[in-house]
Order: sequence, then C-alpha cells, then structure tokens
Amino acid sequence: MSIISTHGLSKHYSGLRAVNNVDFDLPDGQVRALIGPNGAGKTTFVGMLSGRIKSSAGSVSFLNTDVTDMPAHKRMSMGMAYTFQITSVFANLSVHENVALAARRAIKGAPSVVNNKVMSVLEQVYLADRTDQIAGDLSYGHQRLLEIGMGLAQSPRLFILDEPTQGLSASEVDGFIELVRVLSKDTTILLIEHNMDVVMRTAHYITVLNFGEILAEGTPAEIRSDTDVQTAYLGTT
Amino acid sequence: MNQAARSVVLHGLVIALLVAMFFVLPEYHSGNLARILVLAVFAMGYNVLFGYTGLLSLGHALFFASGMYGLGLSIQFLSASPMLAIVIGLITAVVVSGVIGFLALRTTGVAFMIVTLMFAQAGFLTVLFFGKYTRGDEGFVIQRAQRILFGVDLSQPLPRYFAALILFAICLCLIAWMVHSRFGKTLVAIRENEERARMLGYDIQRHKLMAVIISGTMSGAAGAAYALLFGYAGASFAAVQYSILPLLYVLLGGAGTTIGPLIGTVFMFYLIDISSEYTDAYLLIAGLALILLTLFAPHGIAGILRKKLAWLP
Amino acid sequence: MDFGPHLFVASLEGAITAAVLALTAVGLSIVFGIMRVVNVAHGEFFMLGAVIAWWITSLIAGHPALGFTVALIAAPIIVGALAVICNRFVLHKINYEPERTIVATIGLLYVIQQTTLMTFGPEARPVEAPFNKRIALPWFEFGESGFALTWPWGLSTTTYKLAVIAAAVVILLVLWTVMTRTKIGLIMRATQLDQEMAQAYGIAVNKVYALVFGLGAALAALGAVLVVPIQQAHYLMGDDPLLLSFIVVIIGGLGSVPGTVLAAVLIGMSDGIISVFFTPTLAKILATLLVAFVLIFKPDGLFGKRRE
Amino acid sequence: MTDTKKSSIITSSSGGKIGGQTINKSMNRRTALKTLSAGVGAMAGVGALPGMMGCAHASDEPIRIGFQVHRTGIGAAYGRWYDRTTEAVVKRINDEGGINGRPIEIVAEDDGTDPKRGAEVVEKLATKHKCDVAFGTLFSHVVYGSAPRAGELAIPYFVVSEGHHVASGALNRYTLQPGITDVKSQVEAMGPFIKENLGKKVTMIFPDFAFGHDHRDYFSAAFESLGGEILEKIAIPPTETSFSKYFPKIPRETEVVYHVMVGPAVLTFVKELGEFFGPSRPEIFGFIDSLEAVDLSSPGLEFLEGTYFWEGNPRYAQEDQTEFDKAYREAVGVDESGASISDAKDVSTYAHMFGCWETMYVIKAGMEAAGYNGPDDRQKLIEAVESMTEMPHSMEHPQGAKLFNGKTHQVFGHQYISKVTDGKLVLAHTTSIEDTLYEDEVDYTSMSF
Repeated sequence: MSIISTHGLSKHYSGLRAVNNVDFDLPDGQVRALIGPNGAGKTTFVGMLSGRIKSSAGSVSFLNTDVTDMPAHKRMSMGMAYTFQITSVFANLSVHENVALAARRAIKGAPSVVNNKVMSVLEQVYLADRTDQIAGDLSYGHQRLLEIGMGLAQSPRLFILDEPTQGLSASEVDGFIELVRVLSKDTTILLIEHNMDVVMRTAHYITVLNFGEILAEGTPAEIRSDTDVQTAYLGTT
Repeated sequence: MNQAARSVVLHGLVIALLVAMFFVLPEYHSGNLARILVLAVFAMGYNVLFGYTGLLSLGHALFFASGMYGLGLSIQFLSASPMLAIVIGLITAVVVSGVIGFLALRTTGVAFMIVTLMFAQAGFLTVLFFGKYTRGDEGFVIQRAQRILFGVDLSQPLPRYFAALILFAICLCLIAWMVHSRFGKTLVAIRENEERARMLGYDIQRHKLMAVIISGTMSGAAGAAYALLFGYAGASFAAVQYSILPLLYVLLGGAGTTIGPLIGTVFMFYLIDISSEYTDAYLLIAGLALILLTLFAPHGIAGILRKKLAWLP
Repeated sequence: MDFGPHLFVASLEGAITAAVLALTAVGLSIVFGIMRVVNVAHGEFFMLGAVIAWWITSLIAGHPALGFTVALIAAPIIVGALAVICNRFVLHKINYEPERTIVATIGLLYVIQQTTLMTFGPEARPVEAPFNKRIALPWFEFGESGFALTWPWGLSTTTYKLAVIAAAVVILLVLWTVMTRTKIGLIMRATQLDQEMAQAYGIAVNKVYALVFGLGAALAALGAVLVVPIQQAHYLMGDDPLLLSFIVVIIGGLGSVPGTVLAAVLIGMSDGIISVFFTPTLAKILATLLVAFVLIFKPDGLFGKRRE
Repeated sequence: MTDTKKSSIITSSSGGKIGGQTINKSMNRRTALKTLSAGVGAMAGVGALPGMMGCAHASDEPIRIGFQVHRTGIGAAYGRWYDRTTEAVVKRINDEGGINGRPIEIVAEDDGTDPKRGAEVVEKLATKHKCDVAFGTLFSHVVYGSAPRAGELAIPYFVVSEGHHVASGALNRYTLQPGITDVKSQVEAMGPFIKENLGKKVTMIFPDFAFGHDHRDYFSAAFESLGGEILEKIAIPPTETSFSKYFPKIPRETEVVYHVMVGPAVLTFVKELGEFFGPSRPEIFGFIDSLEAVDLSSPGLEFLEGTYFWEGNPRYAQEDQTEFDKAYREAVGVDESGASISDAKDVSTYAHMFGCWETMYVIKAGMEAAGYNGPDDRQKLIEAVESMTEMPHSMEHPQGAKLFNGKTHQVFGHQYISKVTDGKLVLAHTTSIEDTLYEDEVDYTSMSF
C-alpha cells in the first residue's frame, strides 16, 4: 500500500520549472531517500507534499486521500510530520515544551499522557537530561535532535526529514542513523539527504531528482551503478 | 508547589489583596482603583493578542467602544436593563472582533497593525457619523437610574468597586487558566514560531481568530463596564489614543504575563496622576518614563519580577 | 459648483496633500526600509519643523520670503540634528529592537509634544507665505457655441499652493538622484538589502543609521515648513501626518521609495476626490476602509515586492 | 508658557487669612517643583503668602474651588485664558474679603481636554483635594464625561461650557451653568439679525460633531421658522486640516455663509474660505469660535473685512465701553484689542472666558445666600443658586445682564454681533435676553439630590 503518492506534480515560479510533472509513490513502511544536486527541487517537492508550498499542477494523495488543496496543518494532523531544513524550534521555550507542543496536537489525552510521551521521545533523541533547558541555548546538534524529537512526538505515519544530518558531528550522525533504523519499524520515512553515507546506510529505496524531474529510482545498489545519476550528481565517486 | 498550584495561590492572593484594598485605601484611591481594574481588563484583553499570540493590534479602541456603545445605546434607545445591555455589549464585541479578525488576519506584521488601525479609525468616524444617536464626540450620559443591576446601584463606591473587581477577577482567572491550557500554550507557540506551529499541525488561522475574539470581547467587556460603572459613553474612547493605551499598559507591566497588565495600568495611572500635581507637563514625565523603561527594563515591570521569580505565569 | 470644476478643485487640493505627504512619508519610509524600525515620533519631527519655521520667521524681519527661505534650510537641519541625537541616545541603546523602539518612540512623541506645549504654547500660529496670490482658474466647456473657456465661481487656487507641489517634486527628484546616483545612496541601499553584508564590506552601519534617521526627520520637517504657510504651526499637528505617512508607507510597500511616493499621490488624491462624491465624514470612513481593504488583499502594499 | 501654576492661593494682605503652616509648606514644595519645570510664574503666589499668615480658626479656612482646566490637549488655548480669568476673579473676590469672610483657594487640575481624565479629575477634586465645589469646564465632551461623577459624589459642578447639555436635561441636579449662555440660545438669537440684514438663503458650514450639530439643528429650525431658507449644510470632519475641497459644495445662490469651526485648524479654514471666494463673496456670518485666540491681523484674514461675527463678549473695547468691561479687562490683563497686555500676539478667548468670572461670582452669591459653611451645605448652595433669577449688568456680570432659570440650571444673556471694520470687530447689534429664551426642557429642581 502506498502512503503518499503524487501525480504530475509541478511547481512553476514565473517561468522557472522548480518541479515538473513528478509521479512519485512511497509505499508504507519504507525508508526513502530523496537526493539530487543543489537546486534540483527537493525542498520544493517535499514542500508540496507537506502543504507548505502550493502546487502549480498535479495532485498529491496521502493515505489514499487527495490532499492537493488541503492546508499544511490538516495534512500534519492526518499523520504527517515535517522537520525543517533550517533548524526551526521554539527557541524561547523549554526543550520539554517544544516536544510537548508537538505531542499535544497528536494526543488528545490528559497532561500526564502527554508528559509520558514527551519523556519517552526525549529519551529516544538523547535529550532526556535537558528537559528544562531553553531550546535556544542548546548546541546546534542538539537542536537538530530536538527537531526530530518534535516530529517523533506526533507519532507520524509519514515522517519527512529535510537534511537532518546537516551540521551534525560524526558521532551525532551515527546516532541519527541508529535512530532512523529504530523509527523505520513503525514509520514511513522520507529523507532529503546530501550525506551519501547516511543515504546508503538507511534508505531502502532512493529517488533522484534533477532539474525538477525524476532522473532515476531504485535501491541503493541500483542507484550507485546508474550511469545517468553518476554523471548528473555523483560524479565519479 | 507545582505550576498550577502556584498560579492559584498567586492569583488568589492578588484578588484577596484587591478586596482588602477597598477597605484600606482612602476614598480617592479606591475610586481610582475601580477605574484601574476596568482599564486593566482592557489591558488583559489586549495582552491575550499581543502578549500571548504576538499580534500587535493598533485598533483595540474599536473593541472597547463596541462594548461601550453596545451597552450604552441599548440602554439609551431600547431601554434595556443593565443585564441585557451587558449581554448586548458583549455580543457586539464578539461580532465586531470576529469580523475584524477574519479580515485583518489575512495580513501579518506591520500590515496587521495598519489594518486594525484603519478599522478602528473607521469605527471612530462611524460613531461621529451617526451623531444623531451617539451624540458624537460629546457622547451621552447613562443616568444613575439606568445603572441599577439586580437592585444594586452601581454608581455607589462599594458596588462599583466590587463590580469592577468581579469582572477583573473573572478575566484574570480566565487568563490564568488559559495560560495553562492547550489553547494558551498553542498561542504562545504561534507567537514564538508561527511556521513551526503550523507544521506541527496546528490551525494557525483558527487559533489567531479565537485569540482576536477573546481579546476583543474582553476589551469590549471593559468598555461596557466603563460605561455602566462611570455613566458615560463618548467617541473619545474610540479614538486612536485608546488603542495605544492598552499597548502601553501591557508593555510597561510586562507582555505575556498574567498580572503584568494590572501592574502596567496601575503604574501608568499613578504616573500621570501624581506627576500632574507637580507640572502641566506630566506627559513629558510619562514620556521620559517610557524611554527609561525601554532602556532599562525592556520586559516591563513583571519582567523584572520574573528575573527573581522565574515561575511567574 | 458644477461637477467638473468641483472635481478639479478637489484634485488640486488632493495634489497638495499628496505633495506634503510624499515628503513626510518618504522620510518615514527610508527609516522603515533601511533601519527596519517603526518611528512613532515621526509626526513630531514634522510638527517641530513647522514650529521652528514659525520661530525663525518671527525672528527675521523684512519681506516674509526672507524668513521663510532661512526656515526652509535651517528647520530641517535643526530637526535632523535632533533626530540624530535621539537615535544616538535612545534607539541605538536599545539595539533597534522593534517593540522597544515603538515604546521608546511613543515616549519621544510625548516628550517632544509636551516640550513644545511648554515653550511654544497651545495656540495655532501662522507663518506668512513668501508669496500668495489667488489665481482664478478657467474651465473648458463645450457649449452651443462649441469649445469655450469659462471662469467658474470659486474655481481657484493660490500661487503658493502650486509652488508647494512643484517644490515637493523637485525635492523628491533630488532625493531620488542621491539615492541612486551617489556613493552615500549606494551605501544606504546596501544597508537596506543586507545589514550584515554591509558591515562585512566595511560600511559603518551605525553611522548610516544615524544619517538615515536624521534624513528621515529632516524630510518630515521640510514637508512641514512647506505646509505651514497653508496650515499654521500647532503642537498637536504631528498626529495626522504620522497616521497618514504610516498608511502611505505600508500601501507603498515597505521601504520602497517610488512606491511610497505613488501611494502618497494615491492617498492624497483619493482623499480629495472621494470628498466630491460623499458627505465629508462618510468620505473619510470610505477612504479609511479603502486603505484597510487594499492591505487585506495586497498585504505587501500595492507596489511592494513579496519578502521572504 | 508663562503661566503654568498648578494651584495658587490669591489673597490680599487685608482680607484673607490662610490657616496654618501646612499650606505654606505645600505651597513651597509645589512652587519649587513647578519652578523647576515651568518657570517663574508661580513666584508671585509665594510672595503674597507672608501677609496672609495670621490667626487661624475654622471659619477662616479657605473655600476650596476645584478648577477643572484644559491645560493640555485640544482645549489648551482656551484653558490658558480660563486660567487667567479665574485667577483674576479670585484675586478680586479675595481682595474684597472673600466669600463669607473666607478666602477662595483654587485647586486646579488639568483634564487634558479628555472626558475620561475629566471624570477622574472631578473625583480627585472631590475626594482627594476635598474641594467644596468643582468649576470651570469648557469642552462639552468633558462635561458629559465628568458630570455623572459630580452627581454621584454630590459635589456642585459649575460648568462654563456654552453647551446645551445642562439645559437639555441630560445631566443632573449638581451640574449648573450660571455664567454663560448655551449654544441653543446663542444660535437661535442670531436668526432675526441674519435674515433682516444679511440674506434669506443660508449655507451652513460646521464641524461634524455634536457642537456643530447643535448649530445645524438649532439654527436651521430657528431660521426656517422665520421664513429663511437653509440651502446646504456642510459638515466638516473634525480631523480635517484642509478645507478648500469642501467649498465647491456651497450653492451659487447662497446669500449668507454661516460658519463655525473649532480647533487648531480654524485659521486655515477662514483663510481658505477667503481664497475660495476671491473678490465675489456672499455675506459671511461666523461664530467667533472660528477665531478665538486668533489674531485678526494674521496673514490671510484680510478678506474678513466687512463680515459679521457672533461674539459672546466683544473682543475689542467698544466706543461705549462700560466701566465694568474696562475694569474686567484690566483685571484679567487684556488690552483694548483683546490681547494680553504683555504680549499683543497672545490673543484671548474673550467671547467665552468671561463665563469664568461671572460663574465665580454666582458661586460667591450662592454661598453667601446659603450661609455656606462646608460640604454639608452643598445642597443648600444648589438650592440658593436655583432660586436666582435676574443678574444685573455689574462688576459681577461685566458681559451684561442675565436671567437665570433655576429649573434648567442655565443662564440666558445678551448676545453680540460685530462687524469686521478696519481689521477690528465693531459691535453692530446686541440681542435682547428674550431673543435667547426657549421652552424649558427639564426641571432639575424636581429631582432629588
């Protein structure tokens, strides 16, 4: 069963085709990486998936529902979660409240239920000892983790991560990879990633975007051996 | 003590203190305090939007005036009882803030400031335009006989004070409760990072609209109470100064705090009242005070307190 | 009066409003655009310009044009210098934080207004125009005898009013040239685009800010000196220009100087022209609502570019 | 500028006795602070103090009159002259021995010409300063805002506002206007003169708020009942600063333009009116409110030559000036052209400020008739004033004779119409008191206290 799919999805900015006629399908339970050179339209594409960006043409279907005209917040409450490319946390609020805000929207239970969820998420993202810290005071890496935690707290069906490892240290990246492996048991993950090591170690399947169009799709091994991809993106590596 | 318990104790103490004040203070000051409490409700309403939601409106005089004229005109022309008039005043405020909120929330930032300002200005001019009924800038008096609520003469010091205090207490409790509610925390999230809140799945527009309506209705309640307790409704309350006033109260007292608006209102009121005894240029002193406060106490008076008491709601 | 001439008079009046408004609003607009702060005291700088003009002209005897010329040069400089001081000791200290700036400039507004009340007094005081001749204006008619010139009753303006329009156009052109063709203009525009970048390129942002704040105030004062022979100096006269300038700046698109000028013309003219069709107060209500609805449907102003 | 005293005690060395050190002390403290902020104006008050010291028993306590004054805000120009007139009359009364042998002490509070602050000021005067009565308000919206509080606090509230609020019955038994005729009387009394001397087709221009609406409604009703015709009623928004665009609405066949404006833009208004008409103007009749505190020789006002003005009290000393007007002018410090003696550019609000003088004398007469001793006698004071009727032309009433209506709490007096001749206002017509009378709209005496 596919969790999200697009048909002919396009975004045109005054003549520029940022995303053009993309047919995309993500099956339930998969970890999918979306890669491509800078300016390939990756962020625009997931922007349209999440509803942050209005599409110019085509349709998006999430959990077998056409969500093309649905505002972002409704898609989120249907079970999507999204982390920003540029870290975006509630800088003046505590770590706990950051995660609680995410959890509260998804869980309609009593404060204690929310609290339990928050604590378990903070454990997962290695921030359990920093609950009362102000989010803005966290190191960059911890803020990235917090952002992922906010996504987790929503218990999403689909988790979209926009360059989650950007700026993380090597050990933090390892931690992240471990996290994705654990998460992938319950959640479908769509990952925009530049770090090919992360992609190869986590993704079940890879979609390559180039000039707003899908250049190739396949398993990590297939993508690695695809000559088109190599010329367009991977170069000689 | 946990947060909720602290909040109950703090706000309980504030209200108890205000009850005691009436019996302790000389007549002049208890009279002032009645007025301050009504104005503080206005400021608290403003604070819901500005302090908690992060929306800077320059049009709250319109909401204040909606309550004031909703009540005043229904007493004047429909011979409504005070209770019915209060209800009409509140409904007017709900409707006006709902419509203005629906329209103005299509904008953000400075444009939101200007749109609210323009609507308030149009409201002010409308009051003048219908001078036949409103008596424009002169306004009209609500006679003592028309201000008897459940047999209590609201023109008398004690009933007036406690009527003001009851309104204040209701609003204070509402806000103290709101701050700890999902809704209130979501408003803060919107204030802090709107896009993030949206991408957590919160319906930003709906929350903002609710905030405008709550804010506007509370401001309208203050307007209605002012007319009922002090017996006068006039266009000057719809003028732009009365949109700036609650902003000053809130900024002085501390935006986004429950008791900040009260502190700011008290401070501003007595700053003008006391300095006016020494010089005609009391607004000069008020101006200097504002500048000094922004230089040395940017988060208002409650902000200073909060440095010592981090838990202050 | 017939409809045509009436509309003409109203448009002419609108043009004068627009001219003065353009100067005042452009002052606010560059402060807004470059420093990103809302200066609530802007109207008071306008008022000070008028009051200082009155003061200077009352000191200088002889032909009114003499005192007026001195005022035209000196008042903006004095007001600009005062603004630079305010910038240095208040706005700079609070780091131009948006909210604090609003409160601090409200404080400045009170301080300036009250100081004026205490020294200048509560009266409205006139300044004599350097020249002021009533000109009856002709109107064209296609009557039975074909095209004809008539001189309708009351259709008139004054030489001074026309001169105000001309002066405003000249000043705005000079400003435009400075902004686009000179180094200082380049520096200002660079600072507007990206403050950090400008700093990295060795631009002394603090000095630019001081200059911009002073220039903004001086433009407001200049507008006031031009208008004071029509209006009179009064200590509360800054409130209206503040409100109107704000509207103009927003409608014009934040920080866009050409947009601001266009918006000033639009607002000034519509204020005049709407008054032809409706009773005055209703006209004001409609003009106000028009501004609100323009912003609701074009939140970045009519001529603004959408910001990221 | 020169006169920013907050509260002053003006007594003579012979008459008044001020009890006690406390007043002296507070005087000094206040004066010191005021000198810091506002200049040296208050020094005169201190200079007078040593002479007043003496024995102090209860009945020598000054009578405290709370003065609600527009020192800031839109009414400040009027407030300044209300202030000066009040000081002058208090000095005169105290020189004559005060009220029942007690000196008057004025406690002034600025209301910022704002109804909200106005109500607070009345409260402050009554409950903090413990004033015997409150007095002196001019702007109608401040009166409306303040009067309910005065009634609730049971403090007699003597307004000097010319509004129709008192006589309309909208206020309460504690609010009285015994020193100045109200706008309804003023306006209605103008009808006959305009119709007979200026023309039958009138266009009215007035500010679009309550004061302007009073003019519109009362004048048009009165004028039409005389057989005149109102061609057009042009209401100008109160925030307006330029007027030329409204004048084309004046119909061509207009014989008389009737104008009344208030606020700082009045001069612009009159000037632009002149520029509009150029050489071919109709007759023009205005209320001097349009030009109160404005010098008639201001640039642009030349065209007013030959036009007519209502004046509450003739600004320029007339040829047949009465001794009362002469002495009154001198006491207040106004020269023959209605400007300050010390500054010819500082033009008074002569048409209104006499109301402060006369009202103060009514308070004095009322207190003396009531045997007023203190706040317990306030009701007696009201009743004493209510029972007044004729007020003869005298030093107490220098503007002219008056007739007080105790039921409506409103006084009625002569109105003056002047013609601008050689740049001066020359009296052309004086209405009778009868011209100003209208049917009672209220009987306050039937209301309880």
